[in-house]
Amino acid sequence: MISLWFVIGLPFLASLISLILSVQVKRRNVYAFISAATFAASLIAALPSLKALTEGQIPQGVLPWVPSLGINLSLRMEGLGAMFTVLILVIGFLIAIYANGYLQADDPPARFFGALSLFGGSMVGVVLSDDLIALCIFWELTTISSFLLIGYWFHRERARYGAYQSLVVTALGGLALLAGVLMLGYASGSFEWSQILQVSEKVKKHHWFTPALLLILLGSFTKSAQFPFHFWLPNAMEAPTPVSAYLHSATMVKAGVFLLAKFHPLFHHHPLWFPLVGGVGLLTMLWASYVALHQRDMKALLAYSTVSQLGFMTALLGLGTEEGAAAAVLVLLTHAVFKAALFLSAGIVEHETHTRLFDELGGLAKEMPVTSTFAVIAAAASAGLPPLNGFLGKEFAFEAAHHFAEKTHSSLLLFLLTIASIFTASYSYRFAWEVFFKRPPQPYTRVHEPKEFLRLPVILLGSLCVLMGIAASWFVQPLFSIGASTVSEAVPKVKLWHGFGVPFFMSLVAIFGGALVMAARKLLTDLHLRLPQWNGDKSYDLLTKGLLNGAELLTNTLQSGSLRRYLWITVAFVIVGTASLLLQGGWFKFPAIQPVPPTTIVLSAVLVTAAILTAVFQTKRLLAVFSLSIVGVMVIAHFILLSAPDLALTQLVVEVATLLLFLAVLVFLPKEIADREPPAAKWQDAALALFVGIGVTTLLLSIFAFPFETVSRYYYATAKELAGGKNVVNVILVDYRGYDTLGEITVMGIAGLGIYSLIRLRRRLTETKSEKDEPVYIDLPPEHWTLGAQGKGSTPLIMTVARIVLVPGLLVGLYLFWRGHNAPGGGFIAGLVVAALIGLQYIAFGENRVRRAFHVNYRVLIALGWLSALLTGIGAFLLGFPFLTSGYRYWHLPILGEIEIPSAMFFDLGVLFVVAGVVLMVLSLLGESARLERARETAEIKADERAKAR
Amino acid sequence: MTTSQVFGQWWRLRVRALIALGLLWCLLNNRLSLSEFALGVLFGAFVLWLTKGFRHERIWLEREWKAIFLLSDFLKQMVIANFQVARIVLSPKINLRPALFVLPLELDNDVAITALGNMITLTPGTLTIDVAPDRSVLFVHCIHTEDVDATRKGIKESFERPLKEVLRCSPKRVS
Amino acid sequence: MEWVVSFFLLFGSFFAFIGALGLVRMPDFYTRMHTPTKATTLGSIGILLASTIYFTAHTGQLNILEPVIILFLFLTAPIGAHFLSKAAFRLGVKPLVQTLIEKLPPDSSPELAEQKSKDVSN
Amino acid sequence: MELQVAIVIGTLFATGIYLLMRRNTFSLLLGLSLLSHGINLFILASGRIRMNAVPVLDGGKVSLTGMKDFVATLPQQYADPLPQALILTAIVISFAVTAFAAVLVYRTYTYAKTESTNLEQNEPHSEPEGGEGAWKP
Amino acid sequence: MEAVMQHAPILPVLVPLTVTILMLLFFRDNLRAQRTLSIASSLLLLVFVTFLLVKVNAEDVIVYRLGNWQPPFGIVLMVDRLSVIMLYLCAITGLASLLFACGELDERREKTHFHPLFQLLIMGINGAFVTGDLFNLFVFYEILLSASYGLLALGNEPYQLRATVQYLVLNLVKSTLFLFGVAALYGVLGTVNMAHLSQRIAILDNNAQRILVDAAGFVLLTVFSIKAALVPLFFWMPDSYPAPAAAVGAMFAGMMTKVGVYSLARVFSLVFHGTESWAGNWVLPISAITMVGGVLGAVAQTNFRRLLSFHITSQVGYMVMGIGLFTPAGLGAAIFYIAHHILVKAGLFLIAGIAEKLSGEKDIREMGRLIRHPMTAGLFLIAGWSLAGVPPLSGFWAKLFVIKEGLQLHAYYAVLAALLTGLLTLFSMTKVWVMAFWGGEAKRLKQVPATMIGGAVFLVAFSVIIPIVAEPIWRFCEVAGKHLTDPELYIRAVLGSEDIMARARP
Amino acid sequence: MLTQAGFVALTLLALGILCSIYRFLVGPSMPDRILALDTITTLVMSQFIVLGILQSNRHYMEAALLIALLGFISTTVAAKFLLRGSVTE
Ligand code: NA
Ligand code: NA
Repeated sequence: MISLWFVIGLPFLASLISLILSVQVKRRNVYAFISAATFAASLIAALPSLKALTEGQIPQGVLPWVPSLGINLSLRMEGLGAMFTVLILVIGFLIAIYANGYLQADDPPARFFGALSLFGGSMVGVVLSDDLIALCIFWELTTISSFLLIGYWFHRERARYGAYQSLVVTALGGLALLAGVLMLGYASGSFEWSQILQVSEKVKKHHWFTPALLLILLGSFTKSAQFPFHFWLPNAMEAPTPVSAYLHSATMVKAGVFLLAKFHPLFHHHPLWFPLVGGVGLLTMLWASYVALHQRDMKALLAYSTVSQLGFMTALLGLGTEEGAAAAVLVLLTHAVFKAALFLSAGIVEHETHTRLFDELGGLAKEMPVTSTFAVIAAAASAGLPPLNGFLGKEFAFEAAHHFAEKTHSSLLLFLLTIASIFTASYSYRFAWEVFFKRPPQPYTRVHEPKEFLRLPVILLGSLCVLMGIAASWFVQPLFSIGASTVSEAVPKVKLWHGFGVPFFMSLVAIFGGALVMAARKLLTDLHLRLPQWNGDKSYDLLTKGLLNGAELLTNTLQSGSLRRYLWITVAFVIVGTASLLLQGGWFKFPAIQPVPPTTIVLSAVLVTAAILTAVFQTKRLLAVFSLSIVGVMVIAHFILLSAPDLALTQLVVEVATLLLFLAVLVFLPKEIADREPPAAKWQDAALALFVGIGVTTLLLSIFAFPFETVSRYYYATAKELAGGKNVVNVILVDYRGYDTLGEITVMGIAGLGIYSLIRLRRRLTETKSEKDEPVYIDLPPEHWTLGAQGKGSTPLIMTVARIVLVPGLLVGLYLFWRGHNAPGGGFIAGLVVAALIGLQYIAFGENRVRRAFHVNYRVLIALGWLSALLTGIGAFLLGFPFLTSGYRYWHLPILGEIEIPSAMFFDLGVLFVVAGVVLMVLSLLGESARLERARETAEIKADERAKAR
Repeated sequence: MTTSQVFGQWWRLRVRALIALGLLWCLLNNRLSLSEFALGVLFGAFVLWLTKGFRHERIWLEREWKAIFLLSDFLKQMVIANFQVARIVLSPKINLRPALFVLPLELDNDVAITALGNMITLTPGTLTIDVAPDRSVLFVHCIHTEDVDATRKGIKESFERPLKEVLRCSPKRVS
Repeated sequence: MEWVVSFFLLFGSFFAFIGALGLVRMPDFYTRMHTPTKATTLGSIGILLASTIYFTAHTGQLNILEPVIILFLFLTAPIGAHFLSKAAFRLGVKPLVQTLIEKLPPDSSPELAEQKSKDVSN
Repeated sequence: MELQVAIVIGTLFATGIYLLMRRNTFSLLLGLSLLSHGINLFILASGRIRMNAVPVLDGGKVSLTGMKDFVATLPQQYADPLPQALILTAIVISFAVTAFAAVLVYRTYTYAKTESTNLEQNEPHSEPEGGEGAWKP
Repeated sequence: MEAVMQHAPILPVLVPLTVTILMLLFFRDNLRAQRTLSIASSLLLLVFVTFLLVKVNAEDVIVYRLGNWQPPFGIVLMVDRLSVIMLYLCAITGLASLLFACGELDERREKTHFHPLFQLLIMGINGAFVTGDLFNLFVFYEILLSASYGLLALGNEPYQLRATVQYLVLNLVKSTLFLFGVAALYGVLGTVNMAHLSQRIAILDNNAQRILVDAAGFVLLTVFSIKAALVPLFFWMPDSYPAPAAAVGAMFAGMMTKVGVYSLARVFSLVFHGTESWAGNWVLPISAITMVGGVLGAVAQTNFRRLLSFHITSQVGYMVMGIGLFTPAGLGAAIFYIAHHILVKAGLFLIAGIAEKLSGEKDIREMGRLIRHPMTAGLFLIAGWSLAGVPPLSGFWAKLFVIKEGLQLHAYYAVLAALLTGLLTLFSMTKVWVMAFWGGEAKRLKQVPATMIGGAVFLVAFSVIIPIVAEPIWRFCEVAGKHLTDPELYIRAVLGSEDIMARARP
Repeated sequence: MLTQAGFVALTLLALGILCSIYRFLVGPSMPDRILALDTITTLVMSQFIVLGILQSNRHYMEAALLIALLGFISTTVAAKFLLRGSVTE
């Protein structure tokens, strides 16, 4: 039915409009009007559906959402949902009107009414959804809007606390509900409630039936503030009172009850149903009504009373009988009306007197007679006095309980209900007495009847309390019939008078017993205060605090800031994982060892020694760097031994560049630091490192042991004829896997750009604290180490050789480049040779002089290198081939003869440019930095001297 | 400067350099052929153009035969030096009388000084440690000498004088 | 041919070894400087000659990359040594006690003189 | 050869990791270098150890031309060229990153005034007011 | 047009590189031109990726042979639905972050290679998404990492530099492990092409070699887990992401870990398909630990961006859970989750950037009543709650799909972890709201440029849009997931029917 | 003959490397150690060439060439570092 979409959509629309208007419009009336009008319009839109419902049809509508997973936005207006819809929209309408009077000038209206409408829509969504996933969605939305409304006055710390707490608790339930719903969905094959009900036998046999029940109960109990999750509701009273009345009394908190009622047909035969639902409900009812009596804050009293009434409804549903469920629906209906009236009148009281504490109130019957009248009526209804609607509901409920007791031959239930009702009556009396009749502690000034906006809803609801009682068949029966039809096949008639039976006796005991308790209230409260206090808040705080502390501990242990620990965990992870796989055994095989001249063993031994020396000397940095150089030389030797001349060449130039770089950086660092690490740590690390080393060695040996098949033969087979090169490694590099090389020079260039930024984004040096685990610097004689060292950094000999070597050296570089495709060499090596030779000029002449002699913008050089490589690759596009498709061609030139030029050469040229550009850029930048540093130091020294001279 | 002088200088400097680079290219490529040489000259020219900012003075060789004589003498000395070193190193007890002495220079250009310095380093028991910033003296270490003056004289006679004749240098280019 | 190559190989490696041995046996830094720079360089040259002869004979065509290497060695090996010993000298690495240290002529640079007097006073 | 190469690689890994775990930034550079040597040799070794088998096509070797009789094994005189090509890429990359790391270490020392690799928890991350003014002119 | 489009798979890599080259050649000091080029690049990428989308819908797997070499000898690009989604996300996140950066960065920082580095970061990320070669994946990892080093340190703040040191070292260790894994695989199988590796593993008959392959697989699993910042290997992230500019942080937060998740999905579904049941044995348990561990980390934080960083870890846990389930729907859910999370997390980082700019503070306790800037507040509510899985925002659906599949496969502990994490995420995000937006002292707020807001709005909008079009996106993701479970599809596309090496076997 | 000579040569060179390592370890001064490093480089280069002769393989020659051309840069840089405390300033 199309109108269903209006019912649910209009409040959302109102919310959206409020949000949009909030940019410009500030007037409260506008928003209140939008909100109230849409509630009204929504109610009107619901009328055709309600009519259809009474005619025996079930209005529904489906909007596919994720149909492939069976998730749809499907609405279905069943009886209970219809009753709730009316309740939500009617009370929502009244609340919107009331709030317009309630809010103050400096309360931003858009946020309030926007959230209120959002809630209205979501709540209607909850009660109308047939698709359980959609129900969960709306369910969470009610939580969210409740959060926003509780925190409406966010400048109050209690409001923030209450909002946060309510969100956490109800969201916990929401997630449980979702899980339960998912389980139901899988058990039944559908998320549509109407479908699930049809296969309920199948669902009941499914092994997820019980878990689903438990999860759904958790959802319901948290939402309806059932023990032990009740504690959030009193804290939610920080919300503006209309919100308390609407969400936290009349509607939202009843969503849990709604859920129990909705799922009642499926679950009520489950053996856990009565003990859990009935037990929790009764306990909540008893506990909360008792606690309500002792509250100092009138809203807290109302909050606990709500909790208690919710417990009542839950308990009734827990009976598992259709009659009980119907009673729950009736109690729900009546409670919504009188509790809303009570809240709204409490709101008026607070609005007028600016206090909520009983101690500071009293005698308001004189100051605001109209309000008081209706408030007292509502309180009387709450106490269960005939002929009001409270009495109506209670009688019905007691009757249902009585039947249940007869069936189970136990009157404990009746006894407990009576006790709870006594407390209920007594706190209702207390509310009326202390606020309206008791002598006020001090005379009021400027307290009077409120504006019409505020009063009207109270009058309406208060009157309704009476009307529902005395004219139940008019004011209750139609809606009740619709609502109860979901839980009960035959809907009973409601009537005020059930005769002098057990129920009436119970009511009587409650009404008079309540009066007695009220009289002895002071005594009871004293007694209560002497008992050990249990407080849900405290548990919640303890829990969250524990969570925070635990989380902090965990985080500080893991994310401790210690790189060493990070590495330990990472390495240990790898070791444990691989070891767990390798422990299966059978993987290790010792390979056949190829014989070698014993001299190569010397090379390996030197390498091992030098590597260990590097580790040992790490605090004596120069030594360590030189040890590292020895390692480098030996690695080069190994490359040669293992038939990899290209690698040897590359490593060689890289080695030179690395040494240059490390020393250039070491210029700025302490040359030696004290070794303050505890030896134990070092031994631990060494042990771990040894473990890693042994692991790598064994793994490698085992890999050696197996025969080897590889794709590489292809390269030998095709390098010459398809790629035009004889140096297979180079051909792979620039052709078969040229894309890797493009990536490699990109990395190179990026590093260059990054280094440029690191050096050129100079900052003012600021004094910062020294840290506790800072290495201690050994004071070496300054003339040895600091930038101010004595002596020229160059000699004519160096300069001359640097100059002389440059031209032939560059030719060698060109040679390595030119021949790279056919012999060891290539763009990278050539680039580094070029860089090393020009770097030599930097060393011999200094950065300043070279810059004047050699006008190259290194960043442009890098870009040109990239461009060259890129264009070589893109060139293939023109011929319709993929990126980097190469070609080669022989050119016949006069004198020069036949020259082979593969397109890959231009690619390699790009490599050369990038490499040379980056290395030279780094060297010149570091040189520039050193020069500036020295200038700074010199300036400082001079300034010092000048200061001393004065 | 006359045309012929300009041409002469161009000839002496550029063409010889290009020929040398062409030859170097042939050596590198292990192939003595005209096409290889031509390619070398081409690349050499490119390199020369690239590095033009780095050249400060122009040097050339004169009396090439004398240069060759100097070279062979140097090689001979070098081999002898090494046998001496070997003897010292292998002798059961090393008993040395090293010296640090000053060698006044008569050379006028850095290339020659460098050549001398390198030769000193590579030959009998001597090692160039430093050059005075004003290029007036070399500071030399000698591994074993009884008579410093004789050593000094030996160096000057056998290396410095021929070098002075062989290596020529133009005044610094004004840039 | 084999004999010639073998000779040069042995010749070269012998001197290369002598150079390194000197590194162990010589008494002070400056005397230690001598052996690797001279002997090891000569050793390399010997081995390079062995190589050029071997390959020329073996492949039947001229193999002449080695002279280029020798040329570069002549140019660069002493420079490293020179600069290193200069650094050592400036850093105040002390020579052997019996080293004869000559006085500088008066007209040499003050910098050097100052440095020298410091060294002598040690 | 296999055993000694494996031991060399193991040592390089071990010393590299040991150095990375030191507490000062410069040691990181050393460790990274050793580790990259180790991994490069490991890649090379993964293509098996072949001596005197330079992957350059020249007259001396049996021709492997043609795809018709393609087999997945390499004769003893051919070293596997693919790992070599991969290592070349890896060397360049690690050189680039090491260069960046080196300059970073220097900058960390000059600007953060520290050589410690540890990072205190919850230390102030705030930058000085008005970003632009904090720069050196 | 057709001529260009046949090269569409490589264009996401080439466009950023070209733009960078142009910047460096011609516009080194022209910030306006750099910005224009950057944004043009992002838009162009969106266009090209759309072409790829059309193509991939028709062909399922697009194979592009670089250099026209026959696989497995050359490098191939391999684009499937998953790749296309990732490329889209990268382009979108990149665009938003760029817009944001134009407002956020001071001019000097922006001029000193922000734009080139950012483009190259995008290039690296895109390259990782399209490659079909394991070693090439390593190379593109390095590209994106080195760009990230540069961006992380850009500005030379002391804290930035120190964070970069740790970030760099941990990433280099990861790179080493990556190479180790690749080399070990090569040592056993003799190839680095992913499809070919898969094929070779399938015919591996020697048990010992199989164990070695498993070990190599575990090393790679570690690598991708580090990249994806899974617990207990996430150390590099929480301290580094708060360090750079928020725009950079957003790009990192959105894309970087997701590269790890992508690689995990790609490499393990394709290469290690036939080995050890890695998904159930390793990935699923790790995902559960990651979800809970990450969110516990977040709960303890008060630094806005650090808090968000911990959430990345925990959120990645959900994606990895989807991968660990390893069914079409599970993988589809993981992919859907990735899409949602990249956009929302990048958006949150941008919002954090705005909050920092507004208040001048980094700690949520100090920010003080940011609700006074309603736009930011609204954005945060949507994005933060979307992250927490509040319906009907995108995060709800993402979580729903993952949990649904987990439940169906009886992965109870993972489902429990997922639910618990959802709650704690809500707890934590709401804490931010309560402390930064509601609580604190109301100090004067500073101005925020419109481009910053614009960037954030652009990303946060997806939290609302995705739910509306959840069905088509889900179907696309599910197909993508289905393909991932079918390695034959890729092997056929890349190598054709015949295995050249199998032919050579005796 | 050649094989034996090559073997002897390799052995001598290896012994030379060991001698240099000794010096590197013992020092005492930093220049001593740099000298040892320089010597090792040269000896390793010689080993390449010997190996090339033994294998009839000229592909190692480029490596030797580069060591001759660039090897001294390392020594020079190290020395300049000691001397001046800088490298490319
Ligand atoms: Na992320
Ligand atoms: Na990341």
